[in-house]
Amino acid sequence: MKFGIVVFPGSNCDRDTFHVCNHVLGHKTVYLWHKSHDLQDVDCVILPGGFSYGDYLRPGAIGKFSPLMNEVGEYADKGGLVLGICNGFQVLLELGLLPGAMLRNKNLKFLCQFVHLRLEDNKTAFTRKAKIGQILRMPIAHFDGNYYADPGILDELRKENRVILRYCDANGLVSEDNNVNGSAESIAGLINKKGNVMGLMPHPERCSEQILSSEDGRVIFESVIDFIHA
Amino acid sequence: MKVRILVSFKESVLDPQGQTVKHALHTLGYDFIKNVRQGKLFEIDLDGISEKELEKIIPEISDKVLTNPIIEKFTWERLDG
Amino acid sequence: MKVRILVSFKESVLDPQGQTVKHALHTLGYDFIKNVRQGKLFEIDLDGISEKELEKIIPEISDKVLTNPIIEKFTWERLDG
Amino acid sequence: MIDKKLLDDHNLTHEEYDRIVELIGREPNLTELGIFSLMWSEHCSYKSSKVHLQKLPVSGKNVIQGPGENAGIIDIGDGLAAVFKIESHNHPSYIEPYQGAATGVGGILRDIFTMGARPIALLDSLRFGPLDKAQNKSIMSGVVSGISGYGNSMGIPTVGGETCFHECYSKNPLVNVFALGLVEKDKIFYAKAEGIGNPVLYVGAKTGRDGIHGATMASAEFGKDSEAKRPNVQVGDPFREKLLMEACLEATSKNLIIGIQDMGAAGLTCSTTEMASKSGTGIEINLDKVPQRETGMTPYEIMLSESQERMLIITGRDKVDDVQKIFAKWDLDAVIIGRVTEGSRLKVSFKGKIVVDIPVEAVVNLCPVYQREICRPASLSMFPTDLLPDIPGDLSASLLRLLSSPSLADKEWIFRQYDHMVQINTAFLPGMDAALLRLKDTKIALALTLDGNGLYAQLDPRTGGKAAVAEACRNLACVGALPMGVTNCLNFGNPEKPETMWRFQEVVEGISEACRVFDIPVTGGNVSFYNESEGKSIYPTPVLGVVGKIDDINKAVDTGFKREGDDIILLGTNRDEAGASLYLKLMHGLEFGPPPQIDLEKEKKLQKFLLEIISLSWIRSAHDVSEGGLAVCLAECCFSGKNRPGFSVTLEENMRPDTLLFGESQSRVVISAGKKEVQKIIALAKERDIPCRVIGKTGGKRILFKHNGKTVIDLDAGQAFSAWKTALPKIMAP
Ligand SMILES: Nc1ncnc2c1ncn2[C@@H]1O[C@H](COP(=O)(O)OP(=O)(O)O)[C@@H](O)[C@H]1O
Ligand SMILES: [Mg+2]
Repeated sequence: MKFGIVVFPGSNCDRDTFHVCNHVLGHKTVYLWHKSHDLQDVDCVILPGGFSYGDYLRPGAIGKFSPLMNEVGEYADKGGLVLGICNGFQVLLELGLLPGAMLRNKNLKFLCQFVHLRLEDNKTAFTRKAKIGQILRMPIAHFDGNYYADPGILDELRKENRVILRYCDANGLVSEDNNVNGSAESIAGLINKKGNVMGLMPHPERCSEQILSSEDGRVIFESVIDFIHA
Repeated sequence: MKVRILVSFKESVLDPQGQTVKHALHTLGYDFIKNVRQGKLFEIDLDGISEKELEKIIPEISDKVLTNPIIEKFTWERLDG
Repeated sequence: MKVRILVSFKESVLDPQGQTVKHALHTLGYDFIKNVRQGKLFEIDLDGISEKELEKIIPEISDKVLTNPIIEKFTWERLDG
Repeated sequence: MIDKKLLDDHNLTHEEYDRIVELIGREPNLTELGIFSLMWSEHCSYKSSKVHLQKLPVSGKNVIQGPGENAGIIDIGDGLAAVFKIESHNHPSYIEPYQGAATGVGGILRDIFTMGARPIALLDSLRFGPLDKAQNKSIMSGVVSGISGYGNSMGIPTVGGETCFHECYSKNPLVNVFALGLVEKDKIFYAKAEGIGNPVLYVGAKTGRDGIHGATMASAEFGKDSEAKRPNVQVGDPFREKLLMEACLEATSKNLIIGIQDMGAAGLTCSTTEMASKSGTGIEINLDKVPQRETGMTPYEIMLSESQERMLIITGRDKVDDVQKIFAKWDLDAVIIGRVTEGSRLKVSFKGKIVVDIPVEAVVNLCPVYQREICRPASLSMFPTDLLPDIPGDLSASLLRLLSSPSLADKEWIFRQYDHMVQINTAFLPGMDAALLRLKDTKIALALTLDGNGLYAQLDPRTGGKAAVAEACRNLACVGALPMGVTNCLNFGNPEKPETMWRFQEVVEGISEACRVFDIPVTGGNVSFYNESEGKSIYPTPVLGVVGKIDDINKAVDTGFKREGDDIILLGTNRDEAGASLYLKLMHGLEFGPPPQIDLEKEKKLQKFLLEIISLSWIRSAHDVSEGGLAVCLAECCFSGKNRPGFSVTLEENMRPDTLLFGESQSRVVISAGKKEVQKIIALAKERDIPCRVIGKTGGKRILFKHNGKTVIDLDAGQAFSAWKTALPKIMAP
């Protein structure tokens, strides 16, 4: 399969994600320059972490206007797989491809650390190789990951099983104490109605190799690969 | 032309920055401060558009670019004339 | 009592935030925008102090807490009567 | 026109002025005077430190570039080179902690990527006043967010550092930032202006009236409001720097550049003159072409501006288009502002007139060099040890107090604000003796550490200098890495005071001696003088940054105990040395010497032995004994271990238990190993003449120390852990 990684001028996890998709997992991977209009026939578009446009205004606020985002929108409409990681997730929210918005972390500080996540649904293209209730250990690194949505939206997400990842403790317990950044309902990752656009704050590309102390992130990429090959 | 746009969180959204400032002021003894809300300020110079266009454009860019309407609201005013 | 304090960088200080917003607005075709400066907005509710104290206290906290006078400046106004 | 006041405002002496007149053969105009004042400032010319710095060993077989360029470079094998440097941003960080620290990060990163290297790591050495004062807390808060704000957006991980607290830093916090980049050995770029006629390109941010020196100048050229117009602290723009970095690296990787230099402190002045001087050429620029952020800027202001996120590039005439295309892709301007000329003069024109015409050499290399007066201070606070205070009744409580003091407590509050994992090379997260970075597609890993101890250097500067090198190298040895190169940041008070200069000389000689013994070259560094407020100086604070390499990353070991039932082994000797310890300072409010003595030859042997047993995969953990002594060291091994196994240790030395537990004798390392290896380790140690003995075992849930049959410390490991873990967050809670 072929991964495409969008490069905004302020992206800084683009090379990391490339490394994992290409060198670690062995799949063809291309960079997609944000000013271009060509998705190069990829099977999955990844919006990587970073600070798309410096993000002084709001994370993703300016990145959403990049020329390539038109194509990404159409691609998603047609059912193409789009994965937003961290800043990529923030861009997807600003684009309206996923509902809700991000606020500053509740302690008003940037947070870089490993967290535990509970996997809530494995019937998606992004999680089919995982088990429901599986606990993943992955790093987060963000200033604005405090997920917010109107109560109506939260209801809908719950009813439609669209929350994919929640912050929890090592035993899978979801509680306010383990909700590092203050997200509504401890949401760390969610998916759109059609099931082809997912966003998550944790960084799977930072934990896909033994040497980096966790390989729990691989399951996300491997699910995508499995889905495309199925 | 010069306009000022003020952006703040909607009432329903918590404003932890404002809370922190309030807390800091209380520790310094300013305990008569009841509430603080923090927001953003934009001052924009424009040129070569009509008054009517201005009335249309400022809300447009505020809505599209300067705020995220899910969490923020804005007001604006002319600074000149 | 309710006051509004507006904080922004001094004129000669680089304002990277305003610059990136301006740049973004230009790419979206709003090229009649000549300049953007971004700052902070504070809305404060107070209680139990006199008008005279207010006149003293708002500049004081603006100077001490809300800004770093080396790079920032502020203005303030009453929002109620 | 040029009077005493004007010279004072420019920090130039009368003699220096006379020398300028002699060198250029006439009176300088104001702009020229400004240029000289900048380039002849302590910061740029090293006029007070030069004679001493010459003693540092700078060569070695792996050195590709020693001191003198933007950063030092060493060959790390596999066709790769490591480019690294440390820089201080102390003064701006006191005035505006966030922006001061942020622009410090920006500056050091430019030093790295101008050489064609992609930065892969930052480390920060921070010193603040005690955290019981609100102002110190807010300085620390601001500095940490500033580093985080800039480094994180750039996507450069801040993988380690050190943070200490002492009253002497209350009005003079220290912010030293280290950066390291990687480059292919044959793709290194230097600051040079070669090829007569070649264009000079200005790239990056526009120039404003940022940080112009001689700020209090009351000359006719400036209006009344000029004070307010010239802020001395710049605001950083990490996004623009990210664009600049990507564009520069793209241009260097495509070989489109001849020479490149960043414009940080001393801006256009420094970059033009230094590049020309290195190539023996002249340079000509037209200030009307310089992109400007503000209107009405004078030549003086444009030449002296310290606006950030700018670079100067020399390229071939046929390459200008390609360079401009790359910068346009990254939304940056690249403007031709001049050209390389024959001869060796800097010529600057403005509105059709020549406003500067001076010899480049005079500006760059002919600044007077001072052999400043030196005087050993009368009192160095050396007290005989029989004046030691009574031994505290409850040493468990003493250990808890040490563990929860800001200097020794867990620093996660700081490093979790730094993105320390981006670029996915961070094999050891912060919290270990050294940061460990894997190099993708190789088996090699780089180990990095920063170290220094102001109190040692205050009480005995020579020992302080030696100990800083020794400890930094020991930190590397603890993870299994061989030290390859050193950079250093020397933070001192006013060099015009003979006592400061004595300390400076002693520290530098201590560092030199240690580097010679360990056979590691100094590839660069930075001197920060005038860290004084209200007549009070900081303690002399040398900060050493050491870069090491481990050939097989799978061999690396970390600090934490791994299993229950492992033997705990002490390498080195516990000596009766309480002087200069953090224990005396924190528990008894005493600061006196002498600091622990160091035998460099023994230290070298110890480190060599450690590297040997690590490469044989005989040990499971290693941690050096430093501030807080043996007790704190062992507690840290427990805290960073998986499941935090407790331990029990038995000591038999005949000395005061507090000195034994908390004294800071040098050249000691605590390791843990399984049964099978212990005998081998002891046998080899004997052969290598290394003091080595089993002092205890891991396991259980308690932290236990016995001394001559008596239990002297008995703590619940979990309770001790949480005291250490929560101390800083509690203090810093809003
Ligand atoms: N300012 C800082 N930034 C990043 N990491 C830090 C900072 N201060 C301390 N640390 C980390 O905390 C750990 C303990 O630091 P320290 O006690 O100075 O170690 P050592 O005594 O071994 O030199 C180290 O891993 C260090 O990298
Ligand atoms: Mg150490």
